[in-house]
Parts: sequence; structure tokens; C-alpha cells
Amino acid sequence: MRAPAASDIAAGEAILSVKNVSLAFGGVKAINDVSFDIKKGEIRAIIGPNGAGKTSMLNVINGFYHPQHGQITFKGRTRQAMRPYEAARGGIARTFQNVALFKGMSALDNIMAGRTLKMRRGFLWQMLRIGPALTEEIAHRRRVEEIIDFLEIQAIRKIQVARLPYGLQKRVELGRALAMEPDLLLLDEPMAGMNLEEKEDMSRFIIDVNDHYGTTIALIEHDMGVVMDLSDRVVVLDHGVKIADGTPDEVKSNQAVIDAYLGVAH
Amino acid sequence: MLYREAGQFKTSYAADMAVFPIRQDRIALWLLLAFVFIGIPLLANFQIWPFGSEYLLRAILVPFLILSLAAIGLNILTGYCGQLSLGSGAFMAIGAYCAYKFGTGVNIPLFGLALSIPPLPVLPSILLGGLMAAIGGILFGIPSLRIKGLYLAVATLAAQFFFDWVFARVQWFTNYTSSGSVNAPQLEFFGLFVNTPIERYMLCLIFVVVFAMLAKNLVRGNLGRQWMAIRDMDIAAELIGIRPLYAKLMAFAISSFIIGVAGALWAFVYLGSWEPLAFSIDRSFQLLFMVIIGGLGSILGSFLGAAFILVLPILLDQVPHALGIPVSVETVSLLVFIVTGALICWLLIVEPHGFARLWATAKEKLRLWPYPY
Amino acid sequence: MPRGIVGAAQREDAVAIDATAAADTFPKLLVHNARVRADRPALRHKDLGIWQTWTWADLLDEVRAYAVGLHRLGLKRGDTIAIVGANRPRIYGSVMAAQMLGAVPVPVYADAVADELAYVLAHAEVRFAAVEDQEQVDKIVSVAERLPKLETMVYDELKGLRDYDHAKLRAIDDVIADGRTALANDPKVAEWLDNEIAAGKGSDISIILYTSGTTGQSKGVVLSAKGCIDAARDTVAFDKLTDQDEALAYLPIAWVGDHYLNYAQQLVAGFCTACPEHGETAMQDLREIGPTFYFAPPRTFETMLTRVMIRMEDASFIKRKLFHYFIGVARRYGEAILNGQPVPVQGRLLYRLGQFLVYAPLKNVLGLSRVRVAYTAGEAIGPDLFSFYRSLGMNLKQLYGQTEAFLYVTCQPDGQIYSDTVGPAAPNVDIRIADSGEVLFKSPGMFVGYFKDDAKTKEAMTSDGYVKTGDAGFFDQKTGHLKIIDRAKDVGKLNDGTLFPPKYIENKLKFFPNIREAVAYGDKRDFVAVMLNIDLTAVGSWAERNNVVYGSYQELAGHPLVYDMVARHVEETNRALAADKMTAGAQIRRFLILHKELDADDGELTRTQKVRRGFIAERYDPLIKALYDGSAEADISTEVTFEDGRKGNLSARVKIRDVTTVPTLEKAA
Amino acid sequence: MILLGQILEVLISGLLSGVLYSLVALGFVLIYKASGVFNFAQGAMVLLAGLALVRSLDFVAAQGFPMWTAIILGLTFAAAVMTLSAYVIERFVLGPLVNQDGLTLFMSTIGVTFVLEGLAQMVFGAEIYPLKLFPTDAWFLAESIFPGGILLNKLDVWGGLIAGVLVAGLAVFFQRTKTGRALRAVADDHSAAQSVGIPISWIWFVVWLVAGLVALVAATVWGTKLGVQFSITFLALKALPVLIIGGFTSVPGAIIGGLIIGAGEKLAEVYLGPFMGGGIEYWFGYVLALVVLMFRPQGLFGERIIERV
Repeated sequence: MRAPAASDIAAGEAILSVKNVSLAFGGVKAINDVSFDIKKGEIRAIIGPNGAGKTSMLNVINGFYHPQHGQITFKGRTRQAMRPYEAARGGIARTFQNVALFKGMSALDNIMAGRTLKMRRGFLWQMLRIGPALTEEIAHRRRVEEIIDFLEIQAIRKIQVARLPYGLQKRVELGRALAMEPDLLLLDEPMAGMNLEEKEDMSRFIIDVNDHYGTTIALIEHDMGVVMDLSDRVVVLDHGVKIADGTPDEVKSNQAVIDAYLGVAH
Repeated sequence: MLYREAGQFKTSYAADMAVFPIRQDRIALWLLLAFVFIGIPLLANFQIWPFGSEYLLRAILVPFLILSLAAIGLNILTGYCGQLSLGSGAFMAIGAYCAYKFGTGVNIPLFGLALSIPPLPVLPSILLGGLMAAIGGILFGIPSLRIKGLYLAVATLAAQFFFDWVFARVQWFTNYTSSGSVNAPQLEFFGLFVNTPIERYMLCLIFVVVFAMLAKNLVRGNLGRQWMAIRDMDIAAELIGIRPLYAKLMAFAISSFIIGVAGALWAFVYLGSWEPLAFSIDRSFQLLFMVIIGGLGSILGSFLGAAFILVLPILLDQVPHALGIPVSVETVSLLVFIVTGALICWLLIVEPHGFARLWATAKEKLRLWPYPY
Repeated sequence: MPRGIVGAAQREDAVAIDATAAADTFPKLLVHNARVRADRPALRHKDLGIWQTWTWADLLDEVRAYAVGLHRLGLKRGDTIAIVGANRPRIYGSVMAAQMLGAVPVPVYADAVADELAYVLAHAEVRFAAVEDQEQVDKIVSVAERLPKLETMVYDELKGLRDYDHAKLRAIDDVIADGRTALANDPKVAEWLDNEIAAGKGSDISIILYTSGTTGQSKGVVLSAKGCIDAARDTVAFDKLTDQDEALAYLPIAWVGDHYLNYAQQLVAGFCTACPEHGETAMQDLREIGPTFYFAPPRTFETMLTRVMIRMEDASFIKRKLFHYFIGVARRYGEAILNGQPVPVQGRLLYRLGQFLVYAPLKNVLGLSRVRVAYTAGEAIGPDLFSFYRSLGMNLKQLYGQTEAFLYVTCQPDGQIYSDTVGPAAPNVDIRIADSGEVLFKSPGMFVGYFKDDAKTKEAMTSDGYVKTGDAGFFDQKTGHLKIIDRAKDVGKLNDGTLFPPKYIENKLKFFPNIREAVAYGDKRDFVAVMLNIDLTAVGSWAERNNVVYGSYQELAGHPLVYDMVARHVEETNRALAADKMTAGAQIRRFLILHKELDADDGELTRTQKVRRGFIAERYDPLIKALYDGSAEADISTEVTFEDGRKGNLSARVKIRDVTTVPTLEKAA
Repeated sequence: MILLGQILEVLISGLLSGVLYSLVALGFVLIYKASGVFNFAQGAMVLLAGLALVRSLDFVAAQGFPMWTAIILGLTFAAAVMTLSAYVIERFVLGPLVNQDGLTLFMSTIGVTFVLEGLAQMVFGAEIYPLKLFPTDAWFLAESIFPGGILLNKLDVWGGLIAGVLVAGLAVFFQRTKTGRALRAVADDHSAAQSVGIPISWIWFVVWLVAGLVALVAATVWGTKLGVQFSITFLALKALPVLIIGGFTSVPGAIIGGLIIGAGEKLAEVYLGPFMGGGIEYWFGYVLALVVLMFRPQGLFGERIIERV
């Protein structure tokens, strides 16, 4: 069992809170008046049947979708929407349901790209690649190597990611997100399409990330076993509406959740 | 087969991130540099085959170097940043005409006040020409923030047609010469005059080597990764904190700068005197073919592509000649069309990443020899 | 770091006397190396993407701080400390730091299961353990109740351990930092440490290596410092190893081979040991480092060769032809060229061409380009395999040894390499063959005894102080080199008293590609007879070429032409056996080819593919009877397990062949 | 009144020449809609069709056949040439490139452009060949309202009529024929179309064939206007802004885009040109297109691009 008790976390400070958010595409309501928060240091799961609005929720949080109503408070700043790179700048990192790596680049360069916000030298320095520019490049390479070490992907660091198997691509993508040193890490189905062993590895990495770097994590996952093992608290969406919110145990015994899931074969 | 990499291990990141991490490659590079910087001038000086006449230097090597430079510029935009451009000819033209203006003195009447800059030396003129091209690049790159892919390609054509017109119709740029054709100023660099083909060759070589090096540094640095990120997956790029505005406009600016400098060199060093037609849409396509055939996203590819596109017509002209088959000039030009087009299709089918990838594959084979993979 | 170097310089005088070439403990050698080759690399580790390098001065500095830190945690002279982990600088550093304090390191196989680990740690009575990572910590924690003496664990890798109870857990980094602070704050600490180093004696226990227990519990082989160093000195001189050499540490640290090569010889010669980045990257790392000194068991060489052959199968037709042609050239001329024997000019030219096209590139991709000396040991190596590597121009040699000898008993000198002998006695080693055929030796590096087991120690020694190897062997008459034939307890006697070494005979047969398995009988019998399995792939392709039609293994195995071919192999084996008087009497008289392949599913092989001679004897009793009663064929019916798990009966009539033996030498003897 | 008449005259002639642009643009749209290929070779196809037509027509006429026979034979021959080129392009270029991204396909059509241009001129000659299929004389309209009337070129009117017929024909083809419906299915979803059992290569061939025939129609009009010559390929470049404004996927968009560009260009040239040194119709269409793009990145009638994560 994970070390900090869920009750401690519930009492903790919220890093992000979503208030009365609604999002619609044309006439279709993807999210309808949803509110919840994510506390500092926790692993928060967002679950729900297909089409529940989970991915849309992540897209709202990191600024890719702009909700029509509601507010998002992140690290004390409240706004209705922001640009994705502002979210990144603010400390939100993200992985995608279908791996969104830079296919033409090596695993190493993909993760290096995640450092882009931390790099300061202008293009003239980069062009000369001497002195401070080289020092900076090396310093960040080192940080990236620590992540590579952490995720145990040493053997593939210089391989173009398009040539990697799916499971490793997911790991590289996690690496790229970690390279941003985020305060909040959004994982969209980190274990989709993985076999059991890969899932176990990924679970371990997620726990280690939370543990080692103290990163707050919000994740979407279909595998209920994984969700129950990993997360401190779970919020359940169904058809864009929040139907439950609480510890894994509370959620598991919630009648609305059971009903929502009964409709979908899992 | 030729590589002996066992024992070449890296103890520092600087060594690990080197452009040529393998010793054998470094040796080959130094040999090549020695040949192009010392060997060729010597051979040319003593008129040793194939440098018996000036033809090779003047008509092949100089244009090859300049177009390679332009191809590097275009490759940054199209190959690295993924923004297809059909307007490179225009940016070459901006470079050429602005360098010409700076070289002959700029006089802008502004509400009665005349802004006037005295004629500048050649080097600053060329660089300022590049700078003007960069500004043009930024202006015509702004649509790239809203539009993508093929729509953008069409938008860059707007630059091509607009500047074609500008330099043909706005006589201010041509210093009101009656013919519309202009002559390059005397090429003088820090008191040295560049006249002979050898000197022109050396001048271009220095430009190309310096710019290639700077470009290589750029594309393997943070900005280069930003470009490639945008090229490969722009949404994800934005979500890791890359500002598309900055990255794309930088790509347009730097690409156009290099192309502009190449344009100025093309006009000053290769042509000497020129008309707007020298930078028509045909030039844009020629450059685009160079980067496609050479390899998108590869500095080396820019050279390979430029060499190929330049050498192909010569080959098509010479080979039937050598075989005793009479071919008219017109037929050769049509043959060039057909062969170039067919080659592009063939390469896109067989190796969409161009000669650079073929080269890399061959190198990989040599490194792994006798293993097949 | 500068602080440490200055400190080291000041301390130089104090230990200078001991830090000569006459250093008799490893810490003194370390000090010596840090003095004479301070800036030469001592350790490399591919970590965070590049080869992080420690010079000897860095290493000494770090080990000193580490030792002080360990001492402050309570480790003291005479304590034992378990070392569990992969080949990493901190793991080797733990060994050095412990020895610096006079404590005794006990390396344990990193892949040992918790139970084995518990046995060794409990038996060695360790108070401390230096481990690599969470995995090892978890293992030890899981058996903690069996280790009441264990006080503190230090670990290299923090990952996953953050939330653990750190009452008994320390990061090696912290230990070193603590030691460094102590050294900086109090000059007396450095002085004390110098005294500790100086206090080490050659007769001290340097290390306890637990032998992997194939039979019963593992035994702790106690080795003295002077013994280890003397043995290493002899072999360093023998192979002319210098501080310019590089080795890759990839063998388990608890194995004597690793401790010998990547610790003892490294410290004596002052060469650089490189640690791979990760288990998965070992092959790549081998390629990057390109060691000059390489040691691997035959299994590794075999895997490597198989991988080469499989990869080459995927090569284009021309490349494949080219490859096989030049490998053929190498087989013809390569070894002769390496051994400096006369070779025709066109052979030399072809070989030179092959060198350019195949051998050198192949060694390059394998990471063996720079190998100056390579050893193989542990078990018999097939002559084809052995000569394959040698024919490429790689100086691969065999050695014979064991943990009790601190590895070397014999080793092959350059220029006297034979695949069927293990070489003459190593320098300063004295070998004697007991009447029973058992090889006995006395060597500088020989062990002090088994830890806490005098009875076993006595058992392993002769009264005049020789160590019993447990292996039977003899000296080859022609070369004077030792030949190991079998485990002594497996060697039997024919009824006429002739020595019968079954594994030796079986191995000889199995070196023929057509023969997959062999089971030899002869103990307490009149003559030697064998049952064979043919190799379906090899013989199958032979059959195809020779238009031999067959429908099944059974059919092919019974084919007269196959029998003829195998008979030729057996006769050749007989000639090889006859070449030596020790084995001349054990020539094969009769053989049969089994109608089915020996199978682990039927209990005929162990899971590691070793034949279970006794079980087979029972199962095929009618055949064995027939082998010895002179009949030309015999019927047999056995129960077999099919691949899908069904069982069935397989009956066959198996033919038996007589083979001619070579009488000449027997007469001569 | 004179001014208004002038404006009307400029506007109408602009609109009509815009229709001619639309003829070329239609070919682009057809191929893009059905195969996602941005066919840069459309201009070259017009050249090829024109050359095939004019050369065969001249040849037949020279043999003494009556004009109408020559026209029919010439059109048949040109159609056959377009069929062959559609087959070759599908079989050897786009077939192997199926499933590649749009940019690669686009670049491959640039290659096709070069091959077609080279081959067409090598086989049929590289001169200027006059074509007289339609009347080209002037026509004065509404003389009663405006002094001097509104001058129109009959050819432009013909062009407008033909374009109208063509669009109607295409509409029927897409709505009523099985192949036409299949084409629309492919445009929506490649794999879906395959699963219904329509071979994608057949579809692509038909699309290229239709585009080729559209090119032939465009060639008859443009050839009559300019003579069949190499510069006819620049029509492709003229058609690009039309596409941008209309959207890559919309047939009505191609028509309306053409009208806008045609009218805008003419008006700009006549009323803005003199202040800017003239010749601005050379680039005006592009700048117009650019402005449209800044507000509607998918063109006026293009399908909205929705980005997904």
C-alpha cells in the first residue's frame, strides 16, 4: 500500500481545482458542470466509461480546449482558459492516449525537447554552440540522462522513436513529460495497449515518479485494477457529468459508479 | 567494413554529442576539407585535370556551393520545421537586390526627409541583404501560424509572385537602369579583390562552410529540436511549452536569411549582372527539388541534392554526346525535365528521405559490416 | 576532490614503504597505484550516457572516504560485509573500502534467490551489507529474521527506497560524504586510516568467495591477501598485462573469475576496468569499450558465434557467400598464421583480404577488435568453436582453475595453444596427478580453507598440503600440457582396470556437428560402448545433399548410410583417444544410434540439457544388454511424451555397430 | 454612366475569365476530394491534353478530312492520351505511394508535372500551336444602356457556358452514377470504401481520368484563347489562389473562388494597377487568397479543420 494515507491528502492543499467547467462542441456537451480538485502530491485518477469526457477534461486542464463556462485554478491563479504553452510554462505536463512523440527524432532528442522551457540561451549562442550554450546543452543532457536512467531506457536512447515498440514509446513519452519537471503530470491512459508486464513496469514508474520527484499526477485509466492500486483519489465521470469522487474504496462501492459501468462491458 | 569503432568510447557529453562522433568520419571530414580548401585551389592553379579550364570552377563548383547554401536555408524551413515553401526564389531575390542597394547606396525619400545610407562594403551588403530577406521571411511566415501544409505552400507562392513583380516593376531597386538588369559592385573583402574563378570559389566555400556549421549547430540545439517537434507533432510541441509563433518565425527568419545571403552571392559572385528572371519560381522549384532529392531534414542532404540537380543536366548533355548520339539542346532540356521529375517520383517511392538517408543507410551498413543489420 | 588529493599527497610518506611493488594487501596496492599512476583511469562506468571515469587518485580518494564512513557506521577489522550487486564502481568500491578497514568482503551472486542469499549471509555472519538497489534490499529484508547479526545495509541506488525505513539503511553516497566530512574535519582520521591500511598483513583474509552450490550448500572459500596478490602477479606477468589494458566487468562479482580479473589483476597491473551501463546494453558496451583483455566462459563464445551465424543468415546472398568463403579461408590458414607456422603465400594473401573484408569488421562489431589476450574457462570448449575465434586472429586461450586456487591452475602460453588441453601449470603452480587420476595442485593463490568448515577443508586437501581439484586428468605426452577428462568421481574403471572417463568421451563425440548427444558406458564393464543421438538439422541437411530419403528422426537414425557416417566419427574419436595412453584403453567398441531424441520431458536430460546417465541406463536396459552381449540389433519400447503432452509408446528395432579400435599405441604402451 | 459601364465591363470580363480559372481549379478539387492528393500536375495535364488535341487535330485536318471529323478524332485521341496518363500516374506513382502523407503526395505530383511537361513537348513539339474551336471575336452588349456597350469576348462566354455544363455534368456524375458515389465514399473514408469492395486503385484511376478530361475541356478553351503552348502550365499556378479561396474540397468553392479571383484581379489591375506600376494581377490573386486564409484557414467553402488530441 502506498505510504501517505488518503485522508492526509484530502486535507492537503489543492494544486489544481476545476470549478463548474462546461465544454461543448457545437451542440454536443462533452463536459457538463464538473468540479473537482487535485491535491499536491497525490495520484488522482479520472475514470469513466467511453465518451465520459475524460480526455476532454485533460484537454481543458492543459489549455488545449477552452471551456465555455467555469474556472480552473492552478497554483493559486484562476482563469477560464489558457494557451497550451502557458500551461506548460505553469508546470503542467502531459502524455497522450495515442503516443504523440516526435517521430523523426531519437528518444534522447524527444526527451531533450521536453527541456525546452528550461533552456535560456538564445539562438545566436546555440548557433555558435560554445561557452555558455554548450554548458547549458550539457547540463540539460545530464538531467535528461537521469530520466533515461530512471525509466531504464538506456538501451534505446539513440534510436529513432518511430522504430520503437509501443510500450517503449509510452515510456519515452513519460520521459519527455518528466523532463519538463512539472508540478502536475497528466497521463492519458498510460497503460493503454500494454501487456501485463509492461503495465506493471509502467505502474512502478508512475509510483516512483510520484515518490521520487514528488510530482502530482492525474491519470486516466481503463484498467480498474491499476486505478485502484495506484491512485489516492478517484473522480468518476459519465457522459460529461461527475458522478462520484473519493478514495478508491469509496468509489468502488458507489452505486452510481456501478450502474455506469454495468452498461459498459469491462 | 571500414569502421573500427570498438574502443571509441565517450567520456564526456561534448564528445558524445559531437557531429562526427566516429574517428574514421572525422578523419574523412578533415581530408575532405583539406582537399576543398587546399587541393582544389592548387589543382586549379596549376591547371591539372579536371581543372584544366575554368569551366569546372566557374560553371559548376561556384553555383553548386551557392545553391547548396540556399538549399541549407530551405531545408531549415521545410526539412526541419516542416513548413513547405515555394517562395525561396523570392527570398534569394530580396537578398540579391537589397545587397545591391546597400552596396550602391540607399536613398529613401520620406516626407521630404531623405534617409540615405552611403554605399557599404560588399560583406555588410551581403549580410544586410540576408537580413532583409529574413524580414521578408518573417512577414510571409506570419500566415504559417494560422495555416498549415499545402495551404501554406500556396501562401509562400504569394511571396514569390509579389517579389517577382516588385523587382521587375519598382525601379528603385534597380537604380532606374533602363534595361532592368543590374551589375554587381566590385567584390572587395577587407582590401582583397575577388575576381578569378579560384577566388570566387574560395569566397563561396568559406561562406558555405561557415553557414553549414552554424546551421548544423542550430538544428541540433534547442531551437532545432523545437523545429523538428513542430514538424513531427505540432500539438504535442505546444503542450511541452514550445511557442509556435517563436519557433516558426525563427525558422522563416533564419531560413530566409541564409537563402537571402545565397541570393546575394548568386547575383554578386556567380552572375555578376542579373535580371529578376534569375530568381523566378523555377529557382524556387529547383531549390525544393534539391532538398527533397537530397533529403529533408539533413544538412548533408542539401549538398547532395544541390550536386545532383546541378550535375544531372550536364550528364544528360554529355553522356549522349560521349556515346555519339546527337541530341539537340532542346531535347536535353526536356530530358532534364523528364528525368528530374521521374527521379523525384522514384525517390519519393523508394526513399522518401532522399540521398541523405541512402548515405546514412550505406554508412550504417559499413559500420555493421558484415552484419546485415 | 582536490581536498582528497592533497590529503593523499601528505599521507604518501606514511604508507610509501608499503606502497611499493611489494604491497601485500589490496588497499596498499590501491595506494600504490594512486601514487604511480594517479591520472590513469582505474574504473569506468557507463552511467548517464557516457563513460564516467575514475582515475586511480579519484578512486583512492573515494574509497578512503567510504572506508571512514563505513567505520563510523561500525564496520571494523575482522567483520564480514556482504556485497550484492552488478558490476558497478560502488560495488567494487565497497570491496576496497571494506578491505581498507581490514573487514572481509563476501560477494554474493546478484541473481541469487532470497533463500541462497540468506544462507550465505547467515553463514558468513555478516554485520553489514553493501547492495546495489531496491531489489537486493527487498530480498535481504525478506529474510531478515534469519540474519540477526545484520546491522546495516548501504545501497547504491536510491530509486524506490525513499519510503523505506532508513533506521538500518544508508545511501553509499551519504556514507562517503560522511567519511569525507570526517576526514576534512579531523586530520587524525586520515592518520588513523593510514595506520589501518598499514596494519593490513598479507596473511589477512582478503575475501570469502562462496562457490555456487551445485551439490549441497555452498562453501565459503577463504583467500588470503598475499595469496591473491601473488597469484595475480604471476599471471599479470605471464600475459604481460599493463596499465594500458582495458577490461570489461560483466561477469558476476561473486565468481572467482571476476574477482580475479576485474579486481586482483586490475589492482596489480593497474589497468582499467569498465562497468557496463545496464544488463541489456552489455553487448553494446563491449563494443564501445573494446577491451584488450577478455574473459568469457565457452557458453558466451558459443552464443556469440550463434548470433553471428543467425545474423549472417539474413544477409544478402553475395555477402553470405563472401562471409562463408572467407571464414573457410580463416579455418584453413588463420590458426597457422596466429601460431606463426608456415603458410603458403596465396593463403596469406587470401587471409589478408579476408582480414579486411570479414575478420576485422566482424571483430569490430563484436567489440573484440582490440583484444590482446582472451581466456575461456569453466568447461570444455569445442575445438571448432575454439578455432573459429583463433582463426579470426584473436588470441583466445584456455585456462583451468577453480575458486580454491584463486582461479589459475594451468593456462596456455602464447604459441602453445591446443583445443584439447588446458596448458601447463601456471607460473609457480605445482601439479601432481594422484593415482586415482585426480589432479592435485599447490599454488601461491591457493585458499586458506573453507569458512567455518574445517572438516571440508581437510577433505579437500592432501596430507602434504596439495589441494584436490576433484577433476581427473593427465599430462599429454606430446605437449606436456594438462588434459582434464572428467569429474574425478565420475571416472570409472573398465574391468581390466583401464581408466574410463565418460564425459571426456562424450564431449569428444559431441564436438562432431552430426552428433547431438552421447551416453558412454564402461564402468565395471569389459569395454566402452556408446548410445548416440544424431543432430537432426546437421544430418538432415547432409541427407538432403546425399539424396537420402527419410520421414522421421527414427528413420534417419536407422539409415545404414547414417550409421556409416557416424561410425567414421566414432573411429576418429577412437584415434584421438588412442593418441594418449591414459585414454587409449577406453576406446569405443560398439555403438548404437537411439531411435528417439533424448528429451528433458521424458526425464532423460536435465533441464539444463545434461544427460542423466543412470536414468537412461535403466530406461534403455535392453539396449545396453545388447551392446554388451554382442547382438547385432535389439528391440526396445519406451514411453514417450509428445509435444502436446500426450504420452505414447514408441517401439523400434535398433541396430548396433562394432567399431574398429586403434591397437598401435596400446601395444606401444 | 461611362464609369459604371466600364466597371461592369471589367467586372463581367473578370468574372468570365474567373470561370476559366475555375475550369483548371475543378481538376484540382476533384482529385483532392477523392484521394487527398494535391495535384500540382493539373496545369501540365492541361498542356498535355491541349498538345494532344491540337497536334492530332492538325494532323487529321492536314490529311484532308473535314473539320468536324478532325475535331472528333482529335478529342478522342486527346481523351485516350489522358486515359493513358491517368493509368500510368495511378499505377506507377500514386499507387505505390498510397498511405503516405499529403506533403509527400503533393511533391510526387510536382515530379509528375515535370515528366508530363517534358514528355508532352518531346512527343508533340514545343512550339505555340493555335487552336480555333470557339469564336474569339468581340461582342458588344447593352449598347442601349451604356455608350459603346459592354465589350465581351465570345470565347469567355463560351468558357462560362462550358464550365456550367461541366459542373452540372460532374454533379450528375457524383450524385447519380455508382462510380461517382464510390468516389464520394472514398473521399470520406478510405478504409470504409475498401470494405465495401471498391478497389481503391480503380477509384484513383477514375479520379485522375476525370481530372484529365476536365483538363482537356480547359485546354480547348485556354488553347483557343492563348494558343497551346508551354506557358499554359502556369494556369496551375493561377488556379491555386482560386483553390485557397474556395477551399480544396469544394466544387462550388472552385467556381466561386474563380469568380472572386477573376473579378478581383481585373478590377485591381484596372483601378489599382496604374498607381502601382501596373502588372499587379500577377500577384493580386495570391494576396487576396492570403487575406482570406488569415480569416478562414480552410478557405471559404473548405471543411473545417478540427484538431484532436
